[in-house]
Amino acid sequence: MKVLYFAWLRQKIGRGEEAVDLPVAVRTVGELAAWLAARGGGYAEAFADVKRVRAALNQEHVDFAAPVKGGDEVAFFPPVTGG
Amino acid sequence: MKVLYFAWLRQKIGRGEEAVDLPVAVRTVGELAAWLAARGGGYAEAFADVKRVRAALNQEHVDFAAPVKGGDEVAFFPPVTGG
Amino acid sequence: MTVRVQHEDFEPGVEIARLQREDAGAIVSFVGVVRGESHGEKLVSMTLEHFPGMTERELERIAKEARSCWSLQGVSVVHRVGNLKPGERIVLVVTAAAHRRAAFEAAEFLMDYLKTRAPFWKRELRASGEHWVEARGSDDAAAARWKRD
Amino acid sequence: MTVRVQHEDFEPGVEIARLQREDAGAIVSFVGVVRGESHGEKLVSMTLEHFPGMTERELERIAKEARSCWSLQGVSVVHRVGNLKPGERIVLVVTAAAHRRAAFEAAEFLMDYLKTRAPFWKRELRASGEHWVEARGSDDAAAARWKRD
Repeated sequence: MKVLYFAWLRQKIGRGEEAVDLPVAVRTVGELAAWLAARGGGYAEAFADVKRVRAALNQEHVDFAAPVKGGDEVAFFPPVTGG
Repeated sequence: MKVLYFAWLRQKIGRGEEAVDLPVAVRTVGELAAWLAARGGGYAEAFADVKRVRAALNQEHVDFAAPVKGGDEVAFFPPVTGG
Repeated sequence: MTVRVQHEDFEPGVEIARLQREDAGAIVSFVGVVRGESHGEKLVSMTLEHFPGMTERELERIAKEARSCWSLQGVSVVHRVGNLKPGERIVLVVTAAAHRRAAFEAAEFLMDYLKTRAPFWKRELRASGEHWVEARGSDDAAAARWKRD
Repeated sequence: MTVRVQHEDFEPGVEIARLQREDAGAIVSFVGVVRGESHGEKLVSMTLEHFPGMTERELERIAKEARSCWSLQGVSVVHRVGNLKPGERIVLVVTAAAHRRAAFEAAEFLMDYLKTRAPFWKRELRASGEHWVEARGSDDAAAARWKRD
């Protein structure tokens, strides 16, 4: 699975994207966030306040209950501020 | 006093403006309209349905109850259709 | 604040750029275009008559009213008169404000008031002949919704 | 329907003229401009990051939604990314419709949705350093008012 980070999540984690081998225990976007946060360091910082994090699954906005599977593209980012 | 006509009032009356010696009996815009209508012909046609006629006194919208005096400029026209 | 009545065409991009400033984050414009059809007939052309002098004063009054109701950094109103063909620009309103809601509301207010208070009259030339355009009740209703009680 | 994400500037007049047609009597545009101040500090510059691919898809979804809610003859959305200075144009929305109310409402809807759904993020460089812009609750509220129950 491909995981993308934008804005200050990207800065804290120190990269914009990475390939992740999805563990069987991770079935939702929220579980993926928790699993990434458990890596500590910048990941823990990025996901420290999960209320400030939004997600997209295959380029569509989803909430953290959305199911994920291998081959999906998941993006994490702050609330958008364009316009 | 100067009286102006616009749009189809101007066409029916056959002129865009004229100087009028205000009779003492005419004290309001409405009385001026009635007095002009009494001339018959195009004037009678122009003021036949007074609900379709609007007025401006010295370039400000007014209703037919507005008082007029010598030296005023009164304009008669249909509801506006710009924009 | 700019108010102009003119025969010649105007450039929306130029008028928008005039109001572009660092303290105006939002610029809204409205461009009115002569439509090609009226009352189910093809429109040949449209002639706009106005009341010189009162028109400019009335447009200024309306623009001042918008500035008193919303916090605006700029307002421009340009209205053409004379003979216009389908597809031609006829009227332009531009509003600039710090935030978008004020700019949108003020532009809509200006158009609603312009349509019910500015002394312009349209005469259409259609296949069936010349017709003065009748005022629409929907325009009065649109203007009335801005009235405070 | 046009949706573009680009580094270079755009010309509002050109984009408006693209939607000018005989059957679209009303063209509304919104231009967003980088303001010179933020949080009481002078803004040096602003950098816009986005999610390539998803941005375009999201803008297209929002534009389609506008077309399903209002009868529109045309919709254009242009959004810049990269580094921008105060006073520079950042976003453009243009809507064309037969009547002005639809054009105004659709343009405001597009801006409200763009601000809450399109994946753009602003980073400001101010005297005190770099700051990511925080999303505003007022933008969520603005978008929510279009929701049908």
